[in-house]
Amino acid sequence: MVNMAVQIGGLPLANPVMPASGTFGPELAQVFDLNRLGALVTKSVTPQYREGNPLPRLCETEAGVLNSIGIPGKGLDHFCVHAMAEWRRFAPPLVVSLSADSVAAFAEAAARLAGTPGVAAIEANISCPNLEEDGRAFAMHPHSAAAAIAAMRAACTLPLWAKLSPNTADIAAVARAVEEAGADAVVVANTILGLAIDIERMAPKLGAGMGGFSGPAFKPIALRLVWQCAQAVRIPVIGVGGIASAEDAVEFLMAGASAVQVGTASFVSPNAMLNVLDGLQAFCARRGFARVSDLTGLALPGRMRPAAE
Amino acid sequence: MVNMAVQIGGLPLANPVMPASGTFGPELAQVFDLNRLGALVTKSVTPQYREGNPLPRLCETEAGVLNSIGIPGKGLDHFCVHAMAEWRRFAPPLVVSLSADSVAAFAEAAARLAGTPGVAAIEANISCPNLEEDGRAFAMHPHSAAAAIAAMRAACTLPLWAKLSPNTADIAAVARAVEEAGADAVVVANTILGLAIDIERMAPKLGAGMGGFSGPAFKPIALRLVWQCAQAVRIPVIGVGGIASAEDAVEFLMAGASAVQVGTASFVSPNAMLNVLDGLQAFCARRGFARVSDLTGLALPGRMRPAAE
Amino acid sequence: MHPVVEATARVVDSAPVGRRYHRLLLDAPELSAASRPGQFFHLLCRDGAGNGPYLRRPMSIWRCGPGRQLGFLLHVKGRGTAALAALRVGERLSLLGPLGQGFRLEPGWRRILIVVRGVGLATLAPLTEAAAAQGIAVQAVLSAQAPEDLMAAEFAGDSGAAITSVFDSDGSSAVPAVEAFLRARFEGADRPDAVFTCGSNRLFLLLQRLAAEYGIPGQIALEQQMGCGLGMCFCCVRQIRAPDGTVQNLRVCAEGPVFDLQAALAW
Amino acid sequence: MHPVVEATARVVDSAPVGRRYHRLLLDAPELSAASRPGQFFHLLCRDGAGNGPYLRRPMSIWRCGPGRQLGFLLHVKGRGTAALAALRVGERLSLLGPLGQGFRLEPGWRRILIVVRGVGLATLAPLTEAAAAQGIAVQAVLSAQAPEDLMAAEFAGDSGAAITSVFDSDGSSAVPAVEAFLRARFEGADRPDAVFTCGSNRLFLLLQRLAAEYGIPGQIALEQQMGCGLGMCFCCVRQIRAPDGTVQNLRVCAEGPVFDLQAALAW
Ligand SMILES: Cc1cc2nc3c(=O)[nH]c(=O)nc-3n(C[C@H](O)[C@H](O)[C@H](O)COP(=O)(O)OP(=O)(O)OC[C@H]3O[C@@H](n4cnc5c(N)ncnc54)[C@H](O)[C@@H]3O)c2cc1C
Ligand SMILES: Cc1cc2nc3c(=O)[nH]c(=O)nc-3n(C[C@H](O)[C@H](O)[C@H](O)COP(=O)(O)OP(=O)(O)OC[C@H]3O[C@@H](n4cnc5c(N)ncnc54)[C@H](O)[C@@H]3O)c2cc1C
Ligand SMILES: Cc1cc2nc3c(=O)[nH]c(=O)nc-3n(C[C@H](O)[C@H](O)[C@H](O)COP(=O)(O)O)c2cc1C
Ligand SMILES: Cc1cc2nc3c(=O)[nH]c(=O)nc-3n(C[C@H](O)[C@H](O)[C@H](O)COP(=O)(O)O)c2cc1C
Ligand code: FES
Ligand code: FES
Repeated sequence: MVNMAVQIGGLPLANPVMPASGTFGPELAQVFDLNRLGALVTKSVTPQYREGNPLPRLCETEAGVLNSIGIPGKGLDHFCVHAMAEWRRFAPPLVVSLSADSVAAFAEAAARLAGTPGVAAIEANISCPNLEEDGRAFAMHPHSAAAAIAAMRAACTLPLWAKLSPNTADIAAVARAVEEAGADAVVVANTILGLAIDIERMAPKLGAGMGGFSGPAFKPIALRLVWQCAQAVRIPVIGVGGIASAEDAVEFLMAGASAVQVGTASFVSPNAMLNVLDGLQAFCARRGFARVSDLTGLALPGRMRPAAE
Repeated sequence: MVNMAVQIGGLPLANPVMPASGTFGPELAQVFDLNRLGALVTKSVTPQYREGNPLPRLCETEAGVLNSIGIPGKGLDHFCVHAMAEWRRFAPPLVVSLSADSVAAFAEAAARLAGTPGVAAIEANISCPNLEEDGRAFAMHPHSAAAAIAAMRAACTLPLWAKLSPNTADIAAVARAVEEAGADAVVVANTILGLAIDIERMAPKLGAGMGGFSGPAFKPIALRLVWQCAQAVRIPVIGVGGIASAEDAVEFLMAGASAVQVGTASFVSPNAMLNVLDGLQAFCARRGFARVSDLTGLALPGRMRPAAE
Repeated sequence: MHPVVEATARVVDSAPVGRRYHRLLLDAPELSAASRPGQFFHLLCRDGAGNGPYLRRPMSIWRCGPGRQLGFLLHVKGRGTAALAALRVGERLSLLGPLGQGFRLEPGWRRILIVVRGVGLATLAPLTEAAAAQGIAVQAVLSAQAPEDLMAAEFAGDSGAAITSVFDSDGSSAVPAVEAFLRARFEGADRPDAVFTCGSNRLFLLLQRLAAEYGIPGQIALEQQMGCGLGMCFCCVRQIRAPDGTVQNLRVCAEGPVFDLQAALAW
Repeated sequence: MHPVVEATARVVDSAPVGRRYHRLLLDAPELSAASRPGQFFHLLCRDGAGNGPYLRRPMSIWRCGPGRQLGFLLHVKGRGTAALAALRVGERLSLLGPLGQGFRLEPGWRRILIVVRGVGLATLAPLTEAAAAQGIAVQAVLSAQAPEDLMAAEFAGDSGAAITSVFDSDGSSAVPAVEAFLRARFEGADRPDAVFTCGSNRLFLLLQRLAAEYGIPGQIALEQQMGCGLGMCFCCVRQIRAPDGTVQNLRVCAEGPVFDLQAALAW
């Protein structure tokens, strides 16, 4: 029997497979038993109501998609009262993805979530625009990323995961900055900016113009980002980007991730997470690994990364 | 009849289709008549002999490849004497891709190329490591990119194209910097850093570890970079990244490019450039565009970009 | 056990219908039995050569029921539907469903009226049979470009629905003509207990206006581009009027595709 | 007009050979006539379901010549070769070639000796026929795990080559045994004018050593992972000794795949 448990910054998970924010909801319980997952991750919650972006909000590319959904939602109050009631029906730890447009708003919302029973951890989606820095994403620069994380760290004691963005020159520097600011883990990575044009209409395919690129086509980039971060920080790295199979997940673990998230692949195959989980276990069994956590970092230069905690 | 001619910073091309550096050589004349191309672009030439990187140097991904060839070559002297003799057999303007590891080396090599008959333009591959900045690529930051271009500009009067890198936080800023430094065009973009892991060997698939990611999977990112640069500068943008069909090329032109380069697609279909060229002409004819240059920028916000020159 | 299933099924019939449509029948007895009129499946569109787009495509259930093959009727529009139409008998298709909220037939209704155009008839076809099974009489207005495009048999199956055909080619499908026809029905002895529509913005607006005027409840099936098909991605929203008059974005895949006729907005 | 062609060809035969190999024959008369032993084609590996890896795969010409079908003999190793082996008669395959430098047969040679193991025999098979056509006698040592793996017919075709088989199963393929056999040939009346090899590092090193000792010229066909197959990407290099003793990286696709036996380095 393979031991599938992992620890992410003090939070024990039954296994390392979880959904990526914004590509998952309780609706998936119509397809399989969500209690099989290592954790549940909500779509990003914002302090206030948001309408979302103009349509089309999604378009497909070669082996991937572009999205510009715009984080529609009813706001934090509604989330803490109504959505949480639904989420509490499930057993795995609930990770609430949080997005805000200022450092203070991040801190205030983190405090509120910390006071809400059933929240196991916060995933700070710092890839969103920072109104105090001209709309540049927090995660674009080490200082703004660290500011957001430090404020949340001061406001709550929940495990705090920082979700990083590929749209930066030096993701290792950002990872180090959020580690120092008190993040318990980094989630690597959010979507990378992309574009598709409808040549008949002569306009971008997405209503909002550019969008976030994800899916299998994005995998080599996300894997590289994980590899860079795993060599830069000591906190666990959670790998996300293009994972559609157990083999993909093994690549991320060997590149230094301690757990993985599956996003876009669930749109094509809603059972993708289960297949990843079963396949991971089979891989470990075949290759004689007693614990899935033994895979973490195996392909790093000098196998520098110890198994997560 | 569609007028296929374009102007790139004063250099007239019979059509906007050319190869991407490092994916092309006179060997392709075994497959089709290279005189049909708008320009020829050499693999990057370096001042000195280079051995190249350890093998494997190439691996495939979902709809793309990773490469870490390492710019092997016999150096500039050999290039100017022997390789040029072969290149002069062809009619299209010859663009020499130049790579160097210091500002001074770039300038010196540019002067040497300017004195070599048959060189129509220099494409400065500033995505390579800058030894004076700790190995960070010149194109990663506006100041180092501008320094290299300014030095080349001072050293020669040849048309000078700056090839930008996706591995930067703000490509528009880099594009503006090289425009100010005297570049006649920007080539957008070089490969983006990626990684693939062989899970059986538990090591990166490429001998060098990380590599440059290219091919159809990379297209949405390259197209977004072109779109951002076209809105940032007035010099022409040459689009490159994942172009495999005429429709892809039309997307790049509508995103603001004045010409396109085809790289990885030629490995799968050596006739890819001809197919792009014929298909571009057919698209213009079907949609009633008299000149291919009329497509440039059609999908930009407010159709802000005039047709190239 | 789980109400939505990701499965593969064998194609048992794949053939063109009329000038523009294509029929696909699948051997999927359990999914067919579990399906309700108005629901849809999310289909992975790979042709026999493995070519097709990355995302699934939503397709209304056209034929379903215990002991029946599961059927779809599609209009070839782009890459996805072209790949579906290229499937051959014996090949396999991955499908996810049944999904969404279907049509509601209330006990006590004796008569319904359906107005459809284009491929909307695929969506409403199974309702005719469900109504017939509950003893509800169905009257339908089928609008098409020309008689060759009608597909009345594809619509009504064995339901015995009374069909009135209107065409662009002879002007009978013009809004005033259809309006006159509908008013006569709504004012007559055979006034329907509910109306249903799908497939045409023009006919939807007409039906919405008249149904409001005559106080007849109605339902409409809407379409929207989809990602997950399950309610997770929020890319398939449409503006829907709430009872309090405010407008909100609802997901066609989860709250729909069937909405209250008066709540829907024109598109 | 252009020596290298990107074309598609119909599969006319696709069948397993022995325990591990697969045979593909294509209807490509012009390409077949233009091909020379030792050259290769770069194949797009898509199975009938359109699945396969992004890049092409290099494959030696196993059968070629005017009026003959173009043939490949492949060992299923990974995704690419699996897709090729899944092709059925009537399906089409995209191929690029003929590529690379083939074997050289010098006028005046009367006898050559070939040492092969594994799928290397596909590469050397057409040389037996080319030699026979020039009146050059061929002697060959075929090394295999066991008699079932031999494929002597696949190797020699109608060439009349004299074959000596050696096996791991009975120890006859051990290096000392093969060395004794070769020394006997090199010292005897039937001393070959040239030697050729492909497919085994161990046999290559043996042949290189003995050929140098006896002063017999030789050629070897090398393999290396490829991108473009045309000489443009420099991913397929191997270290090759230059006449002045220095070692340089040459492209297997362009300067090779056939190299001078003494210039090649072990891998
Ligand atoms: C609930 C529902 C039921 C449907 N039932 C049927 C049916 O029974 N028969 C039928 O022929 N068609 C039906 N459609 C429409 C069908 O889904 C589209 O025609 C199809 O997705 C087009 O895909 P394509 O790749 O061929 O076209 P493309 O135009 O290449 O598609 C591009 C993108 O736009 C989306 N798209 C394009 N048109 C539509 C549309 N009308 N609705 C939703 N998304 C669209 C595609 O899904 C894809 O994401 C239904 C749509 C919905 C939402
Ligand atoms: C000039 C030449 C001629 C060849 N002739 C034959 C032949 O006649 N019959 C035959 O069975 N095989 C031959 N090979 C080897 C054949 O190309 C590989 O077995 C094949 O590419 C493996 O692809 P795959 O996807 O099945 O395996 P994978 O292992 O999945 O391939 C992964 C990558 O490694 C490369 N690769 C793996 N093994 C080799 C290899 N031995 N040589 C080159 N690249 C490799 C693949 O091309 C691919 O890029 C030849 C190779 C070369 C270079
Ligand atoms: C439709 C869609 C919506 C997303 N919404 C969010 C979000 O709300 N918050 C967030 O942090 N990431 C969001 N993401 C990014 C994913 O969580 C994930 O980081 C990214 O898609 C890469 O993983 P994948 O390739 O497995 O999808 C979204 C992605 C998609 C495709
Ligand atoms: C094998 C390979 C070698 C390359 N070598 C160079 C090079 O020497 N100089 C350079 O500027 N770009 C080089 N590139 C990058 C290409 O020119 C191009 O910018 C990139 O591949 C994106 O285009 P594509 O997706 O069409 O290949 C190379 C790319 C590949 C795949
Ligand atoms: S398609 Fe994803 S929410 Fe409707
Ligand atoms: S395969 Fe590209 S140079 Fe040999």
